[in-house]
Amino acid sequence: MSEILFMKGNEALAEAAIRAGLDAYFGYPITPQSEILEYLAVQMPKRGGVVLQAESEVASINMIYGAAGAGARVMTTTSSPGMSLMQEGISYIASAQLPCLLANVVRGGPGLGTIQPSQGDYFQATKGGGHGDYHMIVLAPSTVQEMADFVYLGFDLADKYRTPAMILADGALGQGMEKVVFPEYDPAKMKQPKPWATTGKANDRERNVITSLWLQPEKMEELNQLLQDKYRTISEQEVLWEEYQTEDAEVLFTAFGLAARIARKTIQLAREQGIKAGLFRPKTVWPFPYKRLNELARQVDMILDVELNAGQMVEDVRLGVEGVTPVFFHGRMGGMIPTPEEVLEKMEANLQTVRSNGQSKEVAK
Amino acid sequence: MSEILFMKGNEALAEAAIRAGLDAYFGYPITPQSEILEYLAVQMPKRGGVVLQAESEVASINMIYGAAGAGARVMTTTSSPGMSLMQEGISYIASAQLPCLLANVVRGGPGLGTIQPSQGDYFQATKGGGHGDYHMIVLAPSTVQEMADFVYLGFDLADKYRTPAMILADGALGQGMEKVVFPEYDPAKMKQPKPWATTGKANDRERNVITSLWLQPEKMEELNQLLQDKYRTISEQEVLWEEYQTEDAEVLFTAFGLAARIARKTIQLAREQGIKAGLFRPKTVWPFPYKRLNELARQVDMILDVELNAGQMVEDVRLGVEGVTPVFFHGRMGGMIPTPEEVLEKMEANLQTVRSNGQSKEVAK
Amino acid sequence: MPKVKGEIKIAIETCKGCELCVHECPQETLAMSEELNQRGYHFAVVQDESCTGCTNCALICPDGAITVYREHRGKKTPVAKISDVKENITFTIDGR
Amino acid sequence: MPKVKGEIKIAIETCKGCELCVHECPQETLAMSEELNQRGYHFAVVQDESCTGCTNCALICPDGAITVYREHRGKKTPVAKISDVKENITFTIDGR
Amino acid sequence: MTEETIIAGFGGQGVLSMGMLLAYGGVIEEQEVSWMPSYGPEMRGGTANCIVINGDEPISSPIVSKFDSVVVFNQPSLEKFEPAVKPGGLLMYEEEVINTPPTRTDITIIAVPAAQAAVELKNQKVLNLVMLGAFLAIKTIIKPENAIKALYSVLPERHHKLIPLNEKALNMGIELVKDHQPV
Amino acid sequence: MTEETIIAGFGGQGVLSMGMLLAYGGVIEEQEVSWMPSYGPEMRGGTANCIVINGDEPISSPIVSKFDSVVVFNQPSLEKFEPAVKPGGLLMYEEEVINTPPTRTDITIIAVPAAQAAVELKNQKVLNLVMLGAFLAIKTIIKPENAIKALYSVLPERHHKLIPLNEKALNMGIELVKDHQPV
Amino acid sequence: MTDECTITEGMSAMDLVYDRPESLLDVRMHYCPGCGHSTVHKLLMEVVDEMEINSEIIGVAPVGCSVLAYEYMNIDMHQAAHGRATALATGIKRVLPDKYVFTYQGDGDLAAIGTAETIHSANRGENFLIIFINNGIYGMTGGQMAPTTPEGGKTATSPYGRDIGDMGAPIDIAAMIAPLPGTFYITRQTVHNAKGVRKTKKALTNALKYQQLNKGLCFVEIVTNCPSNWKLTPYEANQWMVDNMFDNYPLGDIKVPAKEDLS
Amino acid sequence: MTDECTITEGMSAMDLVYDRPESLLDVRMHYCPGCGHSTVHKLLMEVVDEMEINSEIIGVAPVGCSVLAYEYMNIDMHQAAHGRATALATGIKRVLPDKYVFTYQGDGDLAAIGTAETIHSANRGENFLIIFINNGIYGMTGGQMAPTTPEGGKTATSPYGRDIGDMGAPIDIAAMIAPLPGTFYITRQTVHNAKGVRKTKKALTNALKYQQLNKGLCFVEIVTNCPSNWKLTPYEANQWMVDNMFDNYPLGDIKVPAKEDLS
Ligand SMILES: Cc1ncc(C[n+]2csc(CCOP(=O)(O)OP(=O)(O)O)c2C)c(N)n1
Ligand SMILES: Cc1ncc(C[n+]2csc(CCOP(=O)(O)OP(=O)(O)O)c2C)c(N)n1
Ligand code: SF4
Ligand code: SF4
Ligand code: SF4
Ligand code: SF4
Ligand code: SF4
Ligand code: SF4
Ligand SMILES: [Mg+2]
Ligand SMILES: [Mg+2]
Repeated sequence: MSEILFMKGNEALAEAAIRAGLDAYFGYPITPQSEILEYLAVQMPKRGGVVLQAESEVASINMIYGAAGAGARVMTTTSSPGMSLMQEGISYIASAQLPCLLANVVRGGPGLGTIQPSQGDYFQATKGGGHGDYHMIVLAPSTVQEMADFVYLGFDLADKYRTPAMILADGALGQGMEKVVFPEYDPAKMKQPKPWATTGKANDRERNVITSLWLQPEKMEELNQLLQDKYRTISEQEVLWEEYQTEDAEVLFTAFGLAARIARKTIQLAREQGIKAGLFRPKTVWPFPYKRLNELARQVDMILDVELNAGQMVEDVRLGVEGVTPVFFHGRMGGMIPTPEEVLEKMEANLQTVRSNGQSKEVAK
Repeated sequence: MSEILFMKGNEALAEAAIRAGLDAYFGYPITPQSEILEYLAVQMPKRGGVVLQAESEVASINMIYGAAGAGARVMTTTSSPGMSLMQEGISYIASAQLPCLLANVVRGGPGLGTIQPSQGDYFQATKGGGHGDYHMIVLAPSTVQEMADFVYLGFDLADKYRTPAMILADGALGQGMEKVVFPEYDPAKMKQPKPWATTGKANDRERNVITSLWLQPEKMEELNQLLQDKYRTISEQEVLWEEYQTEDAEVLFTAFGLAARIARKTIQLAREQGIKAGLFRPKTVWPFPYKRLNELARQVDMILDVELNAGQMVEDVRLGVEGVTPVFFHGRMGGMIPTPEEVLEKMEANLQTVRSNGQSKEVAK
Repeated sequence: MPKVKGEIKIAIETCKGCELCVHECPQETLAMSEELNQRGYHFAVVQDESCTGCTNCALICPDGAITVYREHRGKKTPVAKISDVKENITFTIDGR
Repeated sequence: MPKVKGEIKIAIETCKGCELCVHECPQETLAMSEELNQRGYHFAVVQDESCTGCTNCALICPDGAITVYREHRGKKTPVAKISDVKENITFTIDGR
Repeated sequence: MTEETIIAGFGGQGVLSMGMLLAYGGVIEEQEVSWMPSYGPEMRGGTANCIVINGDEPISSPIVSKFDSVVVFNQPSLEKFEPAVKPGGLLMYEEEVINTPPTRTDITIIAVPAAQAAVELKNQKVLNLVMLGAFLAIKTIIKPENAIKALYSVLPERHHKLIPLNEKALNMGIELVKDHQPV
Repeated sequence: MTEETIIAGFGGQGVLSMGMLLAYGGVIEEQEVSWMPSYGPEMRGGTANCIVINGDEPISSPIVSKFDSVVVFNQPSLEKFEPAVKPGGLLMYEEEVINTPPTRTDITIIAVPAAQAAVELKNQKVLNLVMLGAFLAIKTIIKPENAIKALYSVLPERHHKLIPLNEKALNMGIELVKDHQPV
Repeated sequence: MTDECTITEGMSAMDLVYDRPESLLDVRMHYCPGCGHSTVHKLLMEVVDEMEINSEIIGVAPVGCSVLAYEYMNIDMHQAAHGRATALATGIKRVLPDKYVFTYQGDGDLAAIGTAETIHSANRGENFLIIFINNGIYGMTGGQMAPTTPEGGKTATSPYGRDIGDMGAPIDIAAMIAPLPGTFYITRQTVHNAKGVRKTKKALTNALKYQQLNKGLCFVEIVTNCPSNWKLTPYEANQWMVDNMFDNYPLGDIKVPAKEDLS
Repeated sequence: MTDECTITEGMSAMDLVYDRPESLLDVRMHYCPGCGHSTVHKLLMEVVDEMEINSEIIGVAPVGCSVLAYEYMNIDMHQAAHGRATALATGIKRVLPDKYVFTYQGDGDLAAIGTAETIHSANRGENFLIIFINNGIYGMTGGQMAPTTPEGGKTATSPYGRDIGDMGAPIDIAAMIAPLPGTFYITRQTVHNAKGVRKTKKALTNALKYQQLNKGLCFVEIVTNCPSNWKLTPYEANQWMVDNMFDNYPLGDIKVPAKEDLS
């Protein structure tokens, strides 16, 4: 088994990227994720890779666009305002179907906001902050270990589907330290054949063109159909989630990332008080695990969705639940973090309402 | 009554802005909306206003940010890729609570896409393409007349709530010509008092500071609460929609903008065939008219949502419908436009399914 | 120096009728057609045999519609202008 | 010229202990305290009466912690450096 | 009444402005109208078309796929839009540029030698007005004089001197189809 | 066992590294651990704190609001975090910088004259190690020697020569609280 | 080519002295008649053929009229976002340092929205070639003012003529980046006559050869026309260009490598 | 101020010759000890007080250490997005042409992410003042390389020293915009000693006076320090700056208006 290390999430992410065969990183500093660029600035020259501080996030994402097109395994990372600047580029990359890995270590917004952790960019990441119908595979780690694991996974999925993948983390996961173990990464996966890459038109093939432009709408629609088919496949095959104490749950928490850690603690507190609570944590927030959530929703008396925002994933939760059980929301914003105690209180109040309305599944049976 | 003019939607929008007392326009050319800048470049110097072609969309939106802060009535317009570049700036403007009017004359995406009309930026406009929890008031015109009317409305709402408002149009509405009448605009509304504006610290007041930065998360959360309260008020008071032949409708179309025009035609065709169809058209896509939709949903046997995208507003439709009636979707992408005939066909097929499943409201009663 | 004999071919469906070749030909060899090609353009035509094969028309033609031939005269050729082109072809960086 | 007498006040809670004033004082009037202020900084202190009121320390102090006074001597003052500051204050564009 | 017309050809042949006159004439006659262009990628020499709808009720969809009338100025447009004429509808085309004429039998087909007329008028630019004249002679959607009135609104002042020539072209168009019945 | 500790003070007082040693020592002892910093806006001179959780099961939330132990290095932190000590928990503070001592009676309160000790060691930078020693003497979350081991991992090679001094500071801290019972 | 195209009769003993380059694909380019974009495409492909590097070169197409450059050049190409061609090229060249890389950009693309990317690529001394097509206007979007539009120039967005006080002066990017140590070769050419075409071809050849030296950015600006948006015939447009553009953008080499740098 | 602050005894017949400017709010600035940002804030407020324009001036704060400038200056201020201060200033000045407008920007803000905005504001000759704080590093984010970092400079993102070949040379924005007709007054100063402080104050005064003339952009660059991220004491930092920054950024006027332009 590999060594147990103790690292910041940002560093774990960077180290995992190197171990996954990162060819090139382009990025621009921004708190709370500058450690990624800094770590790579130290390591990549030693370990044989390109690292370049771009003049802006707009430049970074377009360097990624170029390098990904040239067949390299590439990554950029940033935090909220920087990610907003990348939206045009991301739309291009998705449209041109290039694999790459992005990370957004989210901070409190909107605007310049604060540098404290937040989950305020869920919509941007999952619904498409850029223009047009596209999606990224969005992985939401909730431990430092996952900050590393999801790098491997993200690269693999990006290559498999020729699509950008994103790690949607937050400042606490980026700057907090936990134990982390780096599994071996299969070197074969590092250099997937990329026959479409613009590496110079070898004499034995037609020229490769990477473009996101199709002036005839018929062609553009064809591309869109292709993208939608791909997204459908991903939605069917790559959905990931975690359940915690759901077997007998009467109350379900839904939460991703850091919020899910808080929900876990809340569940422990709740169970100490005899309330059977459980957790449903999407690991892929796009594709969202609607189906399994719908099954669970039929089992529980209520759902309390917990986020570090004003209520974003809760829309996906509602879409999954389709009205079969009441869905409540508790969120903190702008870099504030809900405490397990306050979440518990909220849940108890909601449960009171539900039960006094006689909406409990038990009653309904 | 004012004169009847025959104009392109882009020009109608520009003319309406001037009549509404536009102080300054900053923008960058992009098809299919460059006529707005071009029209204003001709008119504004004559009619006493600032018009400036910026070096990019990033610059435009930040010029808007500055000028709005200085208390001017300002507007910028662009199309999809340009709007993606504006996301950071929009998040700042929303956070700093400044009024301004934006327009996105959407084209086929993602990426560079096509210059044909599309509704592929619905998510970006309504869920927040930028980072953090913010919203714009998003108005979706469906005629050239509304391209003008919603400018008045947009400015008024923006001022009333100190928030950016957006007109979400498409290339067809921008470049197509229809009749338009410009109602008188009340000059008093043009110069709302803006005691918060950075116009130079008059000696009788404290300095004005416009910022979106609150380093203490407690403060940032306060700002967010304030924003959320405002959004709640807007959601309660400013929701607008149109209904067409819904009184006796058994089948409901939901559609916005150009798609709603197509749905109208489809309804005429459907009624010719004896199918009682109706249309629910949100005029404000944010705030979305969930409540009224939910009522209508209880009345009809099915809903067919029609969009010029892969299915975006349909998520809001589903959120509104909460599972009480089946919701189907028909969309075309990348600049393609569904024909009334194809929509009708789709609807008939869906209706078949619903009725053969015995899900009709009639049956259910 | 006796006039060199040249000849050109014009791909008339490629021609967009810009007339730049007409202006650029030192021999006034070229003119525009009365007829239209399938795209609706008047195309360039050779009006006499004055062509020296200097390649000017071909160089200026934006759409690469012109091919140029020149009489073979053994060692005595090539004409200066054509050698320019050849020079370009074999151009190398000083000292390498 | 006889030495001008000056005096400064240091806002010790504003001082961040950067020591720049100490280095900038031509009279070596200043030193750093042994004690810490409430923010935990050693602050600048006047160690003798050598101050001429030249304002250097105040100008260099990033945090504006220093106020400078200078003995009133009627017409014979001001000292060059101080007049510099005054010059700045009344500076106008040539010709206006 | 609702009349759905598409006019299609190369960019530069004046198809967009022909449509605009038809629409603007409708405005003058207090009809409801919409005009919807569609551009190709080229600045010059590409294809262009516009859909014009004239009606007495608010126009539902400004974009439709079946037309009461199709007017085409080149072969590719003919091929593309012949199938889009509603049964019983009208297909009108400029005669000279069409190598393979239309074949449908359930519609009215009229070939207009408009290019030749334009040559007679020594101005290729008025080709579209000839076609418009011919079209309005067959489909009385608006009065031809209102198309001319529209010109006054559409053209900038400095071009008004060209209007008489345009009027002439329009009338020549009407003349060219005098053997056909209005539909 | 789960031990939730917060260490708080000014930036530059070494609160973050004290927390890191506590956490890293936990790693050495094969505990589950998390270390979560929180920064103020200032590069220097602002406030800083970190939450360290040591446990024998995976850490649920790395951010909590009630603590088994609170260690503070300045007055503002004392004021902020005194209420956050769980009943029966520990509040430890550096003695010299605190003007208004804590008042709760339901918790163990220990004042450590660590600054003075650091003066004795002629190095203000080891203040945090003195506090850590004192803390580990009272809360046996990790063995003090593992905190020293952690130093070897955390410090870059070139600073290893400083470790003996740090060890001395740690031991002085242990010594300073020898009259108190471990809790 | 499949067109029937012989106008004069075939002759014997004739040498082929000019033909369309092979790497220029045999399709109709969408450019307007007389547009300089086409000429430069052709030239560039001539150079690629002559240097025999068509399997070793990667081009970056911009957003602008030349957005479809990849439809015409038989080499690997990547279409960029508006203004970001040099960022793409940086990404490509950094991961494929042994390949030739060029961007092909208009003045709106390179000198307006792409200013930061242009300057920083130049400053970092990226080892690729920028081909800068300066036609003083936004061609593709229908003739709006570019940063390089001459003073007084009437465009769709400067309908009363470009007013220097309000809209700024025509900007000379080549001059701006010339002092940067990262730039290696900077030249300004034109393709409005045969002589210009010859010199431009030489410049492009130079620039690509220099790329092997890895000594920094090469920048070939080509002052050209936009007959359609200038609303002139191609020939008139070229005249207008001579009269109005060359003053602002004087032709010739701006920065050439010293002899000792050529190794 | 409420601090107890008298160190020497009070004396009679003393003139007040230096005091904190009134427009500098009486709060503790968050800057690190010895940071030049504070000095420039103080100076700027002195100028504003002396010109009596604190009710007529609008400042734009950047993203960088000086992001909170509005907490210290008792004037109307607008906080910008990273790099976009001059775009904001353009918006403000265009709608309030009679007010004084300035931006206050760091080198990351102005010379990296904001390059396009900087250059185009200069090129358009916007009538405002840019105060450019060049400390050769990204202060706020913890010491990453800036475009102005000297060769060999070790930063968090150039841990082996800035390599010109790979990362580009330190960029001189003042020199780059000086040739643009839109710029009116460009000067480079420092505040690391009393003389520099005096000259900088004069430069700021000049620049604001010039703004009344409406003749284009004024640009005052101040080469300064970042003791925290350079990991030096303030005094050492200033020494390092003299030794390492001034070669790259020579002090003095770069562009001054001709006499006849001053009316
Ligand atoms: C982000 C973005 N903004 C604007 C546009 C619209 N646009 C397309 S090309 C172009 C300018 C083209 O001008 P130039 O670069 O000079 O190229 P030319 O067409 O003249 O060759 C613009 C503004 C776009 N596609 N994307
Ligand atoms: C879009 C965006 N990218 C990055 C950042 C992070 N960031 C904040 S300040 C800064 C650089 C500050 O450096 P500089 O402008 O030199 O100012 P200094 O702190 O040195 O005064 C960066 C990169 C941000 N806030 N927004
Ligand atoms: S080759 Fe020279 S002479 Fe011959 S037609 Fe062309 S330009 Fe004229
Ligand atoms: S230059 Fe070429 S395209 Fe132009 S007219 Fe001559 S042959 Fe035709
Ligand atoms: S005023 Fe001059 S002499 Fe007096 S302490 Fe300050 S620097 Fe020294
Ligand atoms: S310069 Fe100011 S802050 Fe620095 S030590 Fe002197 S008084 Fe204190
Ligand atoms: S619009 Fe101008 S630049 Fe574009 S192809 Fe036509 S002539 Fe060339
Ligand atoms: S980090 Fe540097 S620039 Fe920022 S306040 Fe501290 S010393 Fe000044
Ligand atoms: Mg151009
Ligand atoms: Mg800096």
